[in-house]
Amino acid sequence: MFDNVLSTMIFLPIVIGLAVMLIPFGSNAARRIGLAASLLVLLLGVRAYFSFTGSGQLEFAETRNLIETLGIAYRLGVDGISFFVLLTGAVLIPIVFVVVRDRPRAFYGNLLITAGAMAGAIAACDLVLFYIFWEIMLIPIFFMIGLYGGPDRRAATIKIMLYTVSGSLLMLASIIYLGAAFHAHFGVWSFETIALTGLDLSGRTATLAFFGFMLAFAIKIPIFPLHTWLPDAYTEAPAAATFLLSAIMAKIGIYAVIRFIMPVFGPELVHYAVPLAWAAVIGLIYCGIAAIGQKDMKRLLAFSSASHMGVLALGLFCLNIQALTGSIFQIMAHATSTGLLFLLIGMIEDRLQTREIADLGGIARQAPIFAFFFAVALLASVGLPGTSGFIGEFLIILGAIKFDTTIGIFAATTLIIGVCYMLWMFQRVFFEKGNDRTAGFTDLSAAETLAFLPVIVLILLMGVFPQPFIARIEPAAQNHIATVQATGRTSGQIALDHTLQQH
Amino acid sequence: MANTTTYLGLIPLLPLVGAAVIGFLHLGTCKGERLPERFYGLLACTAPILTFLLAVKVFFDLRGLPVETRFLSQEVFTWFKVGEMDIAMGFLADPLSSLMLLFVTFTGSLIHIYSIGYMAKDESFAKFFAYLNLFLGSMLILVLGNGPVVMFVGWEGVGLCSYLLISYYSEDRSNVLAGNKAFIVNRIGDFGFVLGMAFLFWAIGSGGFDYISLKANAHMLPEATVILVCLLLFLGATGKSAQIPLYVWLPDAMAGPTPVSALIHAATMVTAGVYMVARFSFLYAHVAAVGVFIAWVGIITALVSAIYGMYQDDIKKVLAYSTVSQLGYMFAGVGLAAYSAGIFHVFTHAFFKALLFLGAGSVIYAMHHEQNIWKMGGLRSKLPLTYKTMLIGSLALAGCPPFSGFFSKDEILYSALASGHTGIWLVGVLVAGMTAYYTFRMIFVVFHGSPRDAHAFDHAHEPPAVMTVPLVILAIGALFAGFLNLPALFGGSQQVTHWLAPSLAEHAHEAAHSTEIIAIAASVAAFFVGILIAWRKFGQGAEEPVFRGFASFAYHTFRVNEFYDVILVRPYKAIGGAIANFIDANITDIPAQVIAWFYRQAGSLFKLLQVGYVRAYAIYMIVGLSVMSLLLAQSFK
Amino acid sequence: MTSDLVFLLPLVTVTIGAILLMLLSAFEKIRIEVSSALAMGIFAVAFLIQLVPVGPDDVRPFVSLFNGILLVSDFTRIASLIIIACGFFTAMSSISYFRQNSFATLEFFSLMTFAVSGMILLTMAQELITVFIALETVSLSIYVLVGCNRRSVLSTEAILKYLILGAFAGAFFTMGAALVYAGVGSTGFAAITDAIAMGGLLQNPALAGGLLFILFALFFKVTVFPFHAWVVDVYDGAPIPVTGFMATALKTSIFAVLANVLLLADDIRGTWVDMLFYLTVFTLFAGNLIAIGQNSLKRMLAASGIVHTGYLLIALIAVSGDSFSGSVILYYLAAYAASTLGIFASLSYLSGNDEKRRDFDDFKGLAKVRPYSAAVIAIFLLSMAGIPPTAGFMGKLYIIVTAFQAGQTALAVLGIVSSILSMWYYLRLIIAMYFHESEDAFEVSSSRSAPYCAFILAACVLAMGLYPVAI
Amino acid sequence: MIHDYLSLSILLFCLGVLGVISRRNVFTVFMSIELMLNAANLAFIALARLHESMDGHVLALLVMAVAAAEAALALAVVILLHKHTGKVDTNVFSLLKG
Repeated sequence: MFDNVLSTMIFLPIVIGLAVMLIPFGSNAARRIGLAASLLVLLLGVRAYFSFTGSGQLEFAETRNLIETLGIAYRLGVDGISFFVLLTGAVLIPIVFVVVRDRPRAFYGNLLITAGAMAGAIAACDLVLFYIFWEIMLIPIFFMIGLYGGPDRRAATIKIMLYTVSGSLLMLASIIYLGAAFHAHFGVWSFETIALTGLDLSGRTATLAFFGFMLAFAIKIPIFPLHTWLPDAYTEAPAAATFLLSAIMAKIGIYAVIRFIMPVFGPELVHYAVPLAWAAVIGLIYCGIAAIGQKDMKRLLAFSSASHMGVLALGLFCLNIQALTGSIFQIMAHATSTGLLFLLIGMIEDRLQTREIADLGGIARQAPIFAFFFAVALLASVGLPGTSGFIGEFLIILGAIKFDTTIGIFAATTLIIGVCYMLWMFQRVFFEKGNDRTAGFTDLSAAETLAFLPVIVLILLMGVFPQPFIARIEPAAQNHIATVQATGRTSGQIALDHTLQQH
Repeated sequence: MANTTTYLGLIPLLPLVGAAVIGFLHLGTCKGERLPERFYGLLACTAPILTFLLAVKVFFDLRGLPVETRFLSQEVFTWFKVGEMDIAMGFLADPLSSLMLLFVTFTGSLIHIYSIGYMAKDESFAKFFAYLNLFLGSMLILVLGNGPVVMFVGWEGVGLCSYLLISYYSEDRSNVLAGNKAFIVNRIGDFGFVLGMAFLFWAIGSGGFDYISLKANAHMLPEATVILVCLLLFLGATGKSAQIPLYVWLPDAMAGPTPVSALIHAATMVTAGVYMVARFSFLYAHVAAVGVFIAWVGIITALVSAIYGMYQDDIKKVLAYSTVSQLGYMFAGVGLAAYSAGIFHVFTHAFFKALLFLGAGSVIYAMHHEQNIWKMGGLRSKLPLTYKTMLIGSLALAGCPPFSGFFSKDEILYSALASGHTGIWLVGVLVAGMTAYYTFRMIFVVFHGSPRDAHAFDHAHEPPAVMTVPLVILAIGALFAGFLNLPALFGGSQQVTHWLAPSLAEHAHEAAHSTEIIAIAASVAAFFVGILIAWRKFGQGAEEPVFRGFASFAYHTFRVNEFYDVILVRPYKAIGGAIANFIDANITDIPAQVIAWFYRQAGSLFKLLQVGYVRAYAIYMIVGLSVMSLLLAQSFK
Repeated sequence: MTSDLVFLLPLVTVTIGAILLMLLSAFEKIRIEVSSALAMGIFAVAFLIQLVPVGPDDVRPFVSLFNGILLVSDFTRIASLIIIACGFFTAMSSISYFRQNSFATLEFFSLMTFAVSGMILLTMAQELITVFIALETVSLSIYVLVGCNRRSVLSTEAILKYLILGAFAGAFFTMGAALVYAGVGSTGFAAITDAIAMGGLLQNPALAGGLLFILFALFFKVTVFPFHAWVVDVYDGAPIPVTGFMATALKTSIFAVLANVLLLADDIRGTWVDMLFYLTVFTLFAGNLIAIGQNSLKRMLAASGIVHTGYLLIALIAVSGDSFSGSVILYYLAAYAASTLGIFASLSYLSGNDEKRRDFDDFKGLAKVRPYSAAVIAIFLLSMAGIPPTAGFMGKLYIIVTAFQAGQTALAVLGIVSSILSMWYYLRLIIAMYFHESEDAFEVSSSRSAPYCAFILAACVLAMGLYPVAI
Repeated sequence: MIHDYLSLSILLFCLGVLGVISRRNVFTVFMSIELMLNAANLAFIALARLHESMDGHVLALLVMAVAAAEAALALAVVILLHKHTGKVDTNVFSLLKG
């Protein structure tokens, strides 16, 4: 089992998820099976953590040919960046199965399949394989929104599907273009990520291919003005799906930019970094301001999440080590804090049947532990020092200042914008006087407290002792920066030779 | 290295652990039987007292070191290290921070003790102390941090605690709003702080981003960068230390429990801005113009808030504006490069302002949470001890020789005069008179005359010893703290200034004794004029005045809050609402909607072409074939 | 000689079976179920025989007898396999269909078998008049199948339209053959290749014009824009199993012919590559634009069939004579056939008595009542939309790869764009099935054959998507 | 000589095409299609003469056979149409559209 740890982490949830959907378990049994499966994945992840050397090379690699004529292979492997994104997912997903109760079994099945597909997208080292997982992870989300979502769920599903599929199909075109370019240069087909970095691309088609990738990731992240699917989808989706969307899927977008665009499209990225950074900054301000106008907690958080994703995206485009490390660190930090917030809001909705801020109040008095957890996640999301949110945000702002002073100054407004709506929401929901509705709010049970506690600890731990994480991220980030800045596209040469030898 | 220690990190750690333990116990027991208050009280006071002892140890350890290398440091662990950025979680104790350390832990301990009495029977007694401990921990990180980033941790931490404690009585919306305001306004300042740090880092941070390295490398900075960094950092200071234009949160912060006002919003946290400017004196000293700007901002803040203070009717508001006003003095001092004078005022202010707030707390406690001074009166007989201690505090605040406030304030005014900034000095003297006026207006209305609310007066009684003992101790401090920095004129040797000298880049303003005598005489005269007017108007009891014209305008603090509301808050919310409800769905989404619309329209067009007549289909085919044939014919040419 | 016989045996089996079925039905000795079982048996046997591999070289069976008008290769073999499988699954699903639609005649299966035999012949034909005969065999059978519900005016209208336009196109084909004969002096493919090799296509206007007419007729059959207009109406009027059969088997056989014709000489493709480019683009977009406005499922599927034709045209343009590209077409055809047949099989039983459930709205809430049926339909739709891990994705991937390889970047990108547009209407059905409450009890016939058929095909779709090594 | 035959053939073919696209009566339409097929047959016969081979004759015969089968089906359809509506106008049959 451990020999193919990545495959197991991917396919165990998928297979169990399918089984849960097909075999008529009871709802509770399905939930427990899901919990067991996700815990098993977490266990494998932790086990892998201890054998992970952080050498900068791909570890736990697996290779199996799928279509030899096209060089498409089942290739998995993780390096410092992807491994931590993978672990973030593994840590967070079990919580969902503790917290989200009394849903049909198909719900838990969908959750598991998404979890597996996300792991696949993170671990894939072959572009076609990546694309396959990238699409598969959307399908269960689509069904979860449509089946278990809010009143306007149908419009939301259409919007999220059309937006993301448009992006990803254009990415497919770009992927195949890369494969064809490789074939044109070297006479063999390959979609292996590392091999493709050896390509010497130039000209208009390369730019188009770059935008093909960028569009897909920008929609998923999302970067302004491609975010318009997000508020509806996040709001209408059930809490668990919103959690997956915000905590993991959006992060895969960020991760994918680092993994696929930086090594292959360095010159294009350098060339378009300024407009892209501006888009990210505008998004961060725009969505942040929009959040204050929301009446629905979840929608507010959706805009907040979009705003924060602007910060993360900005970190990518600044193209310096501080900002990039900040972005990667923030992938984990934001996943934990925002994911937690969405889950907690989901619990409020489950217990009180409302998300309207105006209908709520005084929850802190009813449920101090709940409020404490919420507050910690909230403070992390506004980037308070001592929580995980600060390190990433600070590094990104720092990097942005170096990249472009004006952009950096605008980016720093996130410090102010974030607290405005968050405090406003916290005040209305947790403080002030309660009403008849909130009087019945019960605090977290022991099991729920236990489920959330590790994440709370993680948030604080990452704020106080970030160096163990950063030490593993930084070399990989440094490599990427070096690749981009060299723009000679030479770093992939060794891997390329390796691939050519295989053929 | 002789300067490294292993116990420095303990100082902030102890209160933080205390906060965690109390918080954990509180959350663990909030559903069932609570633990007794006495237990929490003892637990909460342990950490501050221990830190005070450690602070004393730090002081004596420092004294044992030679002046040139008079600092202690400890790098606990590497916090984060990215590229050329290497930030250690490290602490630095030098004369400046040790002075801060002493009075922060001292007043902090006293206020913890006082709170046991004040907060008795509060339903979240433990939560309060958890916050208080957390605050102390953050404040100590702020003071001891060995570089700006570590300082920023404390800086934001104290902001958080301030928010939590202002919103402490969270059922009342206005309290929470006051908390929000404090946090958000502070964040505006932090925006400046972060940017200042970023610019500073990219200029010289690669050589190490702690104070010692920065100080060593500061000479490499171009002047434009220094000015930029200094202004941005000062923006941070105006937020934290409630200076124009960001002072608006501090009066509202009085919504918190009174010990909080004493600890956070008078004695410690709000002085962080002054401390920070002093900490960065190696930068500020290079740009005198920025310093003068800061001094003017400070002195105008002092003036404006003194005007507000003269018309307030809430006892805590009077003290709050006096705090803003005194902070203005401090900035005037540090702005004019009289860093030690500014810091000395911070030091003395901590005693007398904490004393005044705790005294006010006793009054409020005795009056069953009545804060309007026009409902009080004649309390002198009911609360003799409180009266005496508050009188001492007021004299110190008003600058009556030989109380502590006199020496420290006088030193600032003297620096202004000596450095040739006569304008600042004149305003300062004016404010000194006004301070005496509003302080004694409060004293006279509250303690003298006859009771205005007989019922409340009858039930008023002196609070328990746990509250009065700290008052007495602070009163002693307020009385004698000034002598620590007795100027040569009075036969002293300016011990504090000398103590601080290694930490600060101070220009001594040397001037003749005559100048000093003029300054002192003016201050004393201002004091007496102020107190005389107050006595004339309020000494024998007075009725609540009705404000008209300028007085009303000043009572409403020049309507600055309303102004900010109209030009900032409302537009911001309106834009937010517009984006959320209209722009995002109808404007930003336009490209997608246009594509969708176009697609549907084209779809209906093609639907129209499917007419259903078989002849039409045959015609399509023939047309298509004709085009194909034409294309073929083309290729023959 | 024996091996030649083996290659022709599937054709012979199916033809003999067709005649047998016709005789049996003429005497009305058997029931519908038996008739369909017989047809399935015939197809199964033919399929198994067809599995015998051809070997590396192409074979012209009985050269002396047929004068080389037939050619068997791996390409024709796999095309025939797809066609026979289509016949098999159509026969299987029509049992359920006829339980709910009482116009079944015994000739139905006989005619279908005849159509399949004509299609097999089409794939192998290397001579224009043979193509014509095979084409007419197929067409005549299908005309009757389309109109076999004689009580329905819609069905009759469908056969009228199809017949008029089909015969019209057929006349062009004949005239095209005549022109080729004029230019070359023979109608054999080999002669055409030789003629082009001698002086190029443009040196021989009669040949060029003739081929143009022939392409026109074939384009009509596979619904290339602007010859596509009939398909929506005819599919709509035809019985559901017939629609499925037409959409898959017929398209497969015609594309086999098209590939054969276009591969005769590089010059043919070279001359018309621009024209083909525009036809492809218009076909892709016209299909999507017609599909978006439809409310009826059958009409939507017909229109989406136009889009798939567009994809196959991309592959045809990119065909460069090597075997790889031929397999791309076949893989796509197989993937498309599996999903389309699957969805029509599902509709065969879900549409209820007299095809009363026709529109998107009629299928609202299907997932709540019949979760498994809805799930397989969703799989088919995702496959048609080209979402992994289905066969449709791999098919599209191959086609786009081929297009890039052939330097047809624009076509590849436009194909992708069209794929995005097609999500619109595929999603609409999924949303109707899953995200609405059911208003219908979805009572269906007791026959299980169509549901089984749908499940088998769904399994095929997933298997082809997950193990695309078959190529 | 051959040109005349071929011209006639093409003329007939075009007449057929015009008939299909201009006439509404189903009979006329089918007759026009027969005309097109026969135009092709004429071309085959003439070309057989030109190439001096029998292929063209064979082809024409095959086409005639197919045309006959098609005509038979067409007549059946016409009868069916008439049964449904009593009309043989193609425009009547446009229920399937859009």
